[in-house]
Amino acid sequence: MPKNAAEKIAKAMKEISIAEFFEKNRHLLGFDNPSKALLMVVKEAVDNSLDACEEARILPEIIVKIKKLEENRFKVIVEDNGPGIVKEKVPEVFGKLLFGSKFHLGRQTRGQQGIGISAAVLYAQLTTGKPAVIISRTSPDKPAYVFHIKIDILKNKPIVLKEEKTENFREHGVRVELEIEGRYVQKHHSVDEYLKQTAIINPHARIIYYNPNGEKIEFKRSVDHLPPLPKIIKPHPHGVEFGIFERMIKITSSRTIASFLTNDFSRIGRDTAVKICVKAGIKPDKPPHKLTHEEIEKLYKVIQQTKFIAPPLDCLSPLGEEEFKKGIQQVVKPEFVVAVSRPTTVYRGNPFKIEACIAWGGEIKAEGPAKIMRFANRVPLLYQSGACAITKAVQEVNWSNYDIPKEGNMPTGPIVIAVHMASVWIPYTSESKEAIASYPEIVKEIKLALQECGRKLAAYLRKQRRLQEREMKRKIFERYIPEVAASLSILTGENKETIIKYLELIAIKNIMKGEGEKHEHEKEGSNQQT
Amino acid sequence: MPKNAAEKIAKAMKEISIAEFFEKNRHLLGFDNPSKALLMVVKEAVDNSLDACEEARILPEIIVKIKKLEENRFKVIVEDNGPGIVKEKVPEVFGKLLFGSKFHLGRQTRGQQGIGISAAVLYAQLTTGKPAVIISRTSPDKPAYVFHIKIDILKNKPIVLKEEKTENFREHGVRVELEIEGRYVQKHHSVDEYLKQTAIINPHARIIYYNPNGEKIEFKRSVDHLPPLPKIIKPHPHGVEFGIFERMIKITSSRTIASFLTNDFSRIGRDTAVKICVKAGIKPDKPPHKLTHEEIEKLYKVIQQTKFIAPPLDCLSPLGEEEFKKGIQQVVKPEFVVAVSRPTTVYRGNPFKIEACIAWGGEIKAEGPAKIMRFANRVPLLYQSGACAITKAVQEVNWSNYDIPKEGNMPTGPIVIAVHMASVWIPYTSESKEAIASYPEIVKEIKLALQECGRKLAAYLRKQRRLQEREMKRKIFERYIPEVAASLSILTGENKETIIKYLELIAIKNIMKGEGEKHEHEKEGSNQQT
Amino acid sequence: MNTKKKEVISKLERLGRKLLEEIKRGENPHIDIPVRALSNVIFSGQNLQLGEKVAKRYFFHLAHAKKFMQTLLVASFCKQLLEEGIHTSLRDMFYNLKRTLPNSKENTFDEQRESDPIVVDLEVTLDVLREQLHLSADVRGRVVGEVVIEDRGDIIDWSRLGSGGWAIPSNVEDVVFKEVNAEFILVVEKNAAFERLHEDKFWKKHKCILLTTQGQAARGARRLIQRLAQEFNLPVYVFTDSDPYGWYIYSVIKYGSMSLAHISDRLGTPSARFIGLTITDIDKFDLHNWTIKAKEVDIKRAKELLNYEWFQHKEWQRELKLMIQRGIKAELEALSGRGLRFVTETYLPTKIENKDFLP
Amino acid sequence: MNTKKKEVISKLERLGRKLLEEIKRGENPHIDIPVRALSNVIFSGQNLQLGEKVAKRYFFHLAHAKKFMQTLLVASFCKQLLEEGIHTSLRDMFYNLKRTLPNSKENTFDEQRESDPIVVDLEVTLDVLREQLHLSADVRGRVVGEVVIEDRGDIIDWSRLGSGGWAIPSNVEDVVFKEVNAEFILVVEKNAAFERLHEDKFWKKHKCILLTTQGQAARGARRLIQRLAQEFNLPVYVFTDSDPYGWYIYSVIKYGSMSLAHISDRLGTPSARFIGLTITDIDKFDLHNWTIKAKEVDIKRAKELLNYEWFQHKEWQRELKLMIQRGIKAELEALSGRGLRFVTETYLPTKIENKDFLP
Repeated sequence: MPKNAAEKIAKAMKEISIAEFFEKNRHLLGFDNPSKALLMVVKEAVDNSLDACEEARILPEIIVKIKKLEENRFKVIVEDNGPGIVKEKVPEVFGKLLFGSKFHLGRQTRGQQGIGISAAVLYAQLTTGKPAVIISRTSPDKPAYVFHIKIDILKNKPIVLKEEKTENFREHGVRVELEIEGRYVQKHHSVDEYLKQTAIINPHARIIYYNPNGEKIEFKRSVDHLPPLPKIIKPHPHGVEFGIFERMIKITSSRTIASFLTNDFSRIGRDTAVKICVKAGIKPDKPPHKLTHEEIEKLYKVIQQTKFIAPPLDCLSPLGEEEFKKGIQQVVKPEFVVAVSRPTTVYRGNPFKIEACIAWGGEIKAEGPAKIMRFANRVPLLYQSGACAITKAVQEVNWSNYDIPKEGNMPTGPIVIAVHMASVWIPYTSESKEAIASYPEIVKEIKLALQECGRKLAAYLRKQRRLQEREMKRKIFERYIPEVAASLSILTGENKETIIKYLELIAIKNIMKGEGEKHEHEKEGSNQQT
Repeated sequence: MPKNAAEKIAKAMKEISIAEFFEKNRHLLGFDNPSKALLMVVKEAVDNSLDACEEARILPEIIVKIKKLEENRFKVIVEDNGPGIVKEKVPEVFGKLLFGSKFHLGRQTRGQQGIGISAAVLYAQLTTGKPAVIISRTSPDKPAYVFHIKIDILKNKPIVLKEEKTENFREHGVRVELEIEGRYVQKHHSVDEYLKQTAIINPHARIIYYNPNGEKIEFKRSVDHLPPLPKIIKPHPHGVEFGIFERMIKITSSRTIASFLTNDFSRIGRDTAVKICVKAGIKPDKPPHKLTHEEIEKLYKVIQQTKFIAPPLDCLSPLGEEEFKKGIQQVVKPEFVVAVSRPTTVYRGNPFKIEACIAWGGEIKAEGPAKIMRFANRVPLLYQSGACAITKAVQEVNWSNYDIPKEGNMPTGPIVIAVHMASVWIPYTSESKEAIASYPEIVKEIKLALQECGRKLAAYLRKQRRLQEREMKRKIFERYIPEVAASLSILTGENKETIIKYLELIAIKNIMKGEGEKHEHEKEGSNQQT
Repeated sequence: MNTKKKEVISKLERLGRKLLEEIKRGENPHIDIPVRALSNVIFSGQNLQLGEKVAKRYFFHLAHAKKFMQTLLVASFCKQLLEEGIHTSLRDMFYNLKRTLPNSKENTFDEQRESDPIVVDLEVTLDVLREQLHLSADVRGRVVGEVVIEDRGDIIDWSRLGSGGWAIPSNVEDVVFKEVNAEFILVVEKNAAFERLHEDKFWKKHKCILLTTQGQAARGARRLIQRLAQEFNLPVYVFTDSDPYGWYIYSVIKYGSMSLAHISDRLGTPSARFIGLTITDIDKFDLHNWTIKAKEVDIKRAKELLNYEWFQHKEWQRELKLMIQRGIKAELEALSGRGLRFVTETYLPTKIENKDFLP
Repeated sequence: MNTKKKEVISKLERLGRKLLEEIKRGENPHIDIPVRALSNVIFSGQNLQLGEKVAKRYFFHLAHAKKFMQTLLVASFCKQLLEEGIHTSLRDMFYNLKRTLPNSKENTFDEQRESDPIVVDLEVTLDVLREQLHLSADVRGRVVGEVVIEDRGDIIDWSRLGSGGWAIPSNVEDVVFKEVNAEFILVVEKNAAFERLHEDKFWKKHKCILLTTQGQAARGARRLIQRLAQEFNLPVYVFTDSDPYGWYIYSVIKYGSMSLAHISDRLGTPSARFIGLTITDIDKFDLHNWTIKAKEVDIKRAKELLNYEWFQHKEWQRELKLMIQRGIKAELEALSGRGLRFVTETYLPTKIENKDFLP
C-alpha cells in the first residue's frame, strides 16, 4: 500500500451540486431523448399552470405554442391566466432545482418535487445555451416583469441575466419561453396526445394549442366549475416511518410529548395521546427533545399497534364520476360510457382515491387491444405503461367475465379504459413520473373500480345483445317457416299455405315472449355411428 | 381570483434538502423493498471497499457478515483491508449525500455518484433509527477511530454521535456496521448471488461471507495481481454538451481561449486549437471569460465539425480475457469457456470497452434459458434485466448461427453468458444502477463480442460433434455387419462368417477416412405408392 | 325387411299429423327424440339398449329451430324415397337436400355431418332402421366359406369367388341362405389377416365362415353375422388387434354400440366370443418383440372401457388393467413376427382347441 | 404372371452375388437404384416411365448404411417367400423383419413406413412387380357386369353376385376371362355412385362393366382395367369428382403414377377417357347450387397438375384454369342435387351419346 493513500483520496473529496448531479443523470427526470424532452418541457410548464390556477381559484386557460426553429430545435411557449409569481421568487422557481411550494404540502398537487420546471430550464441551457424567458404578473395593479434566467450549475443557484418591466402582458399569469433541442412526433408519446389527455382529465380547463405545423387545436371546457381546493393535512400516525418520526420529535415546537402527538398528527386526540404515552412507559408531559432513542422506539411501536380512524380525505381532488364521463365524452366520442369513483382509502398512511372510466363503441376504433389512459393527480402518464400499476390491474382483471375478449393479457375491442389515481403522495417508479408503482393496495383498488365499470358495461352490452337476438329470432323463423310447411305438407297432404299461416301466428306470439324462458333442453349424444 | 394569491403561494416556497428528497424517493436509489434493501446495503459497502483497495493498490480481502436480529431486522457488517478513510472525512462520506471523491473523476470506478453508502446510512436511520458505526484506520502507525454517525436530513449534514479511538482493529481498512429492516432471500436477487458474481468479475479479490444462517462461504482469489489503476482523463471534445462547454469556459483558469482548448480537453493540440479559433472567427489569445454567448456557440459548432483522434483508453480497467475466464471457471465450473475483449471504443466522447465470456457444459444446468450475468465496471447488475442493453443484445444475436437453440428470444441449454461493460460513464437507466441504457453503439459492441464468443463456442461444439460422429459410425457398422452378412448369405449361399470378416476389413478402412468425403448422394422420391 | 314399406310410410305420416295438430292448436310443435347420450344407454346383460329419456325438439326455440326444420326435411325426403322405391346414400341425400334458403346466405345444410345425425334421430324416433328409410350405410367387409346364398335373384357360392370373396352389401335383409356348411364363424378385424387365412385355406381346413370387417364393423356385416349366428346356431369368434379399439370392435359386434343402442337387437350377436389378441397372448405366444408402446389416447380409452358395464367380466378387467399397467398394445400382424404362417398353423388352432376365449 | 418365379429368384441371387464380389474386392458395396423423383420421371406420351438416373446406395456411408442393411433384409425375406411359395402383406413383412439389433436399442425397422419404400426400391432395381415378390398390395375396388371369369379354379359370374359385386383382389394376373359381354368399362371413383348405378342396373341397360376404385385405384384394380381394355379392346370411361384429386386418379389409371412409373406399362391404360365431372359440367348441367369452395391445398394441387406434361391438352388446361379461377370444386354426389336418378338417366347417357369426353 502506497504511503498516504487515504490522504490522497481524501483530497479529491468534495460536495456535488444537485444541479450537477441531475445534469449528468437527466434521464432520471425524463429527458432521455429529443422527442421525449420536448414533451417533458411542455408537460412541466402546463402542470405548473394548472396547479397555480387551482390554488388561486381561477378557471384555467392555457395557451401552448411550439415553433420549429430548425430541424431538432424548437421554441416552446406556455402561457396561463394564473395568479402569477411574485417578482422576488421568479429566479429561484425557474433557476434552482429542489425549490418549490409543494414538496412539504400534505395535499394532492400535480408537481411535487420542485424539480420539474427548473429541470426544463437546465435542459434548455444544456442543449442550446439559451436562457429561459419568463413573464409574470400578479395583478392588473402591478407591472409585469420579464426575466432572462440561467442556472449556475455548480452552485444550483439562478443567474438573472436581465430583469425589466413590461406593460405588454395580460392582467395576471405567467408566460414561459424556452429554446430547446427536441423532436416533434405525432404518435403515441406526443405533445398532441398529452394535451388531449390533459383536456380529458381537466374538463374545467380550456387549452389552446398551436402545433409546430402551425395548426390551432382547441380543447373546450366541458365542466365550468373548478374542482374543490384540496385541504392540507397533517400526517397520519400510520403514515410515517421511524426515521421521520424521530426527526419530527427533534424539531417539534410542542412542549410535551402528548401535545406533540396531538398537534403534529391528524387523528390523535388528547386522550389517545396520553394513553399511548402511558402504554409506552413515558410521562405524557415529558418534553419531546428529552426522549431517549429507546423511548422513541417504544413510543413508535405502541403507535403502530394502536388503531386510528382513517386520515381525513378532503386533501384530495378527485375528478368525480360525472366529470370523468364528460371529459371522455367530449374528446373520445363513444357510444356508451361509464365511470366509477372508489371510496378514498389509505396507502402507507397516505389517502388515495381511484377513479375509472370505460368508454365503448362510437368513434373508438374496434381493432387491436383496448386503449389505456393513465392519470395521476390529473396528469396523463404516457411512458412506461408496462411498469405501471394501472396496466397491471387492467391485465389482471378477468375481462371475459364482462364479455370483453382478451388478446394475450389485454382486453380488446372498441374500448378506452381510463384510470385516475388521486393522492397526496403518488409512488412513482421514477422522478420522471411516468408509472405508478404496483403496491398491492393500489392495484386492488384499481381492479375494484375496473370490475365495477366492467359490470355496468357488460349489462349494457347484454341489453344490446338481447335486442339483436330478438331481431335474429324473427328473421330465422321467417326463413324456416316455408321449409317446415313444405315438408309437413308432404308428410300430411295439408296445403302448404295453410300451414304457413298457422305457423306465422305462433311465431309472433313466440318472438315477443321473454328471452329468459327455458324449454327443456335437448341432450344428444355426440357419438357418430359405429 | 382571491387577493394576493401569488403572495400566499410565495410564502410556502422553500428549498428542499437532497437528503429529504431521496428519503421520499428512496426507490430511485434501489431501496424499493426489504429484500432489495438488504442487497443494496451490502452492495454499496462492498463496491466502496473494492474501489478503495484498487486505488491504494492493495489486493482486496473483504469480510461480509449478515446477522439476523429479528424477523425482518438485520445487522450488516462489511470490513475491508483497504487504505481507510482519514478521520476528518469519515462523517461526510457516510453522513452527507452527494459527497465523494469519484464524481468528477474522468475514470472508471464502481461507485460514482457519491450517493451509495450515505443512502444506505439514510435507509438504516429511517427504518431502525440506529446510527451507522464506522471504524477506520489509515495506517498501523495511527490509531483506529470509531464513529457513530447519523444524517441531519433537513440540512443534508452528518451528525457525529460518538467519536473515539480504538486499538482493536486491523492495520488499515474500514469496517461499516448498519442495522436495517430487510428480508433475506436466497434466490435470484440475493446477496449470495451478488457476492458470487462479484467474485467472478473481481478474480483478484478474496471474499469471505457469513450468511444469516451462520454459514461461511469463501470465494478464493483466482488471479493474484491487481488490475492496473485506470488513468484520470480530461474530457474528449466530442464528449461535452453545449451547456457544459459554456460552463467550462466560465470557470477555466486558462488565460487564452487557445490554451483553454489545449489544457482542458484531451486530444486538442496547440495547432488544432488555433485553427479552431480562427475558423470560429475568434482571436486565439482572447481571454475565455470575454467570449460572448454567440462566440461560444460558434466555437462549439466548429469543434463538433472537427475530427479528433479517439480519447485515450487507459482510463478504463477492463478485466482481460484470461482473467474473465478464470473468474468464471472458478465459480461456474464449466466444460468449456471462451472470452472476448473488444477494442475500446467511444460513446458520446466517453471511452468504453465490452468484454464477454460464454461458458458451456460442466456443472451448468442444461434446462431452460441460458443464465445471463451482467456487469458494469466490475459490479454485477441483478435487477431490471429486461431493461438492459446486455439483455437486448443477447436477444438480438442470432444464436442458431452457432447451433445454440432459442426459446422465445433467449438462447437455451447449459450456457452462462457473462458481459462486462467498462466505462468512465456508464449510462444507467436509473440511479439504482441496475440496467445499462440501450444506446445503439453499446448494443452493437456487445453483439460483436457475443458473436465472436459464439463462433468460438460453435467451433468447439462442432469438433465435439465430429468425434461423436466417428464413434457413432463405428458402432453402427458394428451393429449392421452381421445383419448384412446374414442376408447376403441367404442370397448367395456364401458362409455368413466369411462375409463378416470381409466386411470388417472394409469397415476399419472406412471409419478412419476423413468425414468430409462425399459419396454421390442418393436422391429418392418421397412419393408413396399411388 | 321386418317391417313393411307401408308401415314405415305410415309412421312418417303419423309424425306429420301429430305436428300439424299441435300447430293448429297454436302450440309450439315438437318432436320427441329418445336421448342417445351415454346416460340413457342401458346394458341389458345381452346388449345395449336405449332407456326412457326423451328430448323434446321444438320449432320455436332458437337453439332447436334449425334442427327441427332439418328433421322435417329429412323425414319428407325419406317418404318420397319410399314412395318412389329408390335407395340412396347419406351423402347423396345431403346433396339432394342442400339448398340456400330464399333471401339469405343460409343453407338448409352446410355439411354432411349435420344431416347424418338427423337420420339417426329419425331412426330412434320412429323405431325403424335407416335401411328401411332406403338410406344405405357404409359398405365394408368381405366373406368366404362353404355357404350358398341368394341375393337379388342371384345364386352366389362364397367358396367359389376366387381370392376376392363376397363383398358384403349395406342391406342384407333380403339375403336368403341356401346352404350353410360351417361349424363356426371367424370374424377378423383386418384385411391382411383375412388374406393370410384365405390363402392358407383356413376356412376349408377348419370348416368355418371367414369374415373380415375391415376395421369397425359396418351395419351390413354386423347384421350378416347376427343372422348367420342365430339362424344356424353357429358360434362366433372375433379376432382383433390387442388394443382398446380392437376390443371395442368386438364389443360392438357382440352387444351393439352406444350410438346405435336403439337397434342393438337387430345388429348385435350376444353369443360372440373373443378369440384374441389379448395382452395375455403376448406372454403365452412370446410376442414381446413386436408390441407397440400404447399412446396416451389408448390408455385413456382403456380406462373408459374399464368402467363400461359390458366390460365388467373379471377376464376383461384383467386384460384392460394389464394393458394400462404395461402400457403396450399389439396388432394382429405381430403374430407374423413368429413366422408368416404362425397365425394359421399355431395361434388360432391352439386357441380354438383349448377354448381359450374371453366372454 | 409374366416373369416366372424362378426368374425372380435368380434376379435376387444376381444382386447378392454382385455385392459379394465387391466385398471380396475390398470395395464399399453398393446397390444401383433407379431414381424415382419427379426429375427422373418421363412422360412418353403413352404413360409415365422412369428415366436413366440411378442413385447408388452404399453400405459404408453413414447416411445410407441403415437403408442398405434394410434393403438386404427385404431382399432375402422375399427370396424365402418365393422359395416357400407363400404370399404376405407389407405389414406382415414389417412385423416379420422387425427386430432389435443385438447389444443396442436400435430396431431393424421402427415403422412400416420404413419398410414400404424399400419394397419399391427392390421393384425398380430388379424390374419386378411386388406381386412377383409375393407381397400383396392394398385391396380395394368392386366390379359388376356381364363377365364370367375363372380365379383360383372357381368360376365367377360378375352379373350374379347380388348387390355386393366382386371384390377385386390384389393379384389379378392369374384371372382368366371366360366370357366378356360389354361395350365399354365405366370406372367410378366412389362407392356411393357405384351403388346408385348398380341399383339402377346401369350396366345391364348400357351393356358395360361397372367398376369402382373406391378412391385412388389400387394396383389390382388398375391391372384389371388394363387387362380388360387391352384384351377385349374396350373403351374405358373414368368418372370422378370434379377436383384435382379426382382428376389425378383418372391420370393414374390412364398413364400410371410417378412413384410407380417403373411399372406403368403393366398398370396404365392409355386409351382411357375422362367422362366427368368437369368444371364445365357445372355450367352444362346447372350444378352451381352444390359446388364446394376449393381449399388452398386444392388450388395448389391444381397448379401442380397444370405443369405436368400429361395434363398439357388444351381441354385439361382449360378445366384446371377454370377451377383455379372460380375457386370451386364438385363431388359426384353433387349430381343428386338435380335428383337422385339424374346421374343414371340424364348425365351419363348424355355424355356418352355426345362423346363428351376429355383426353
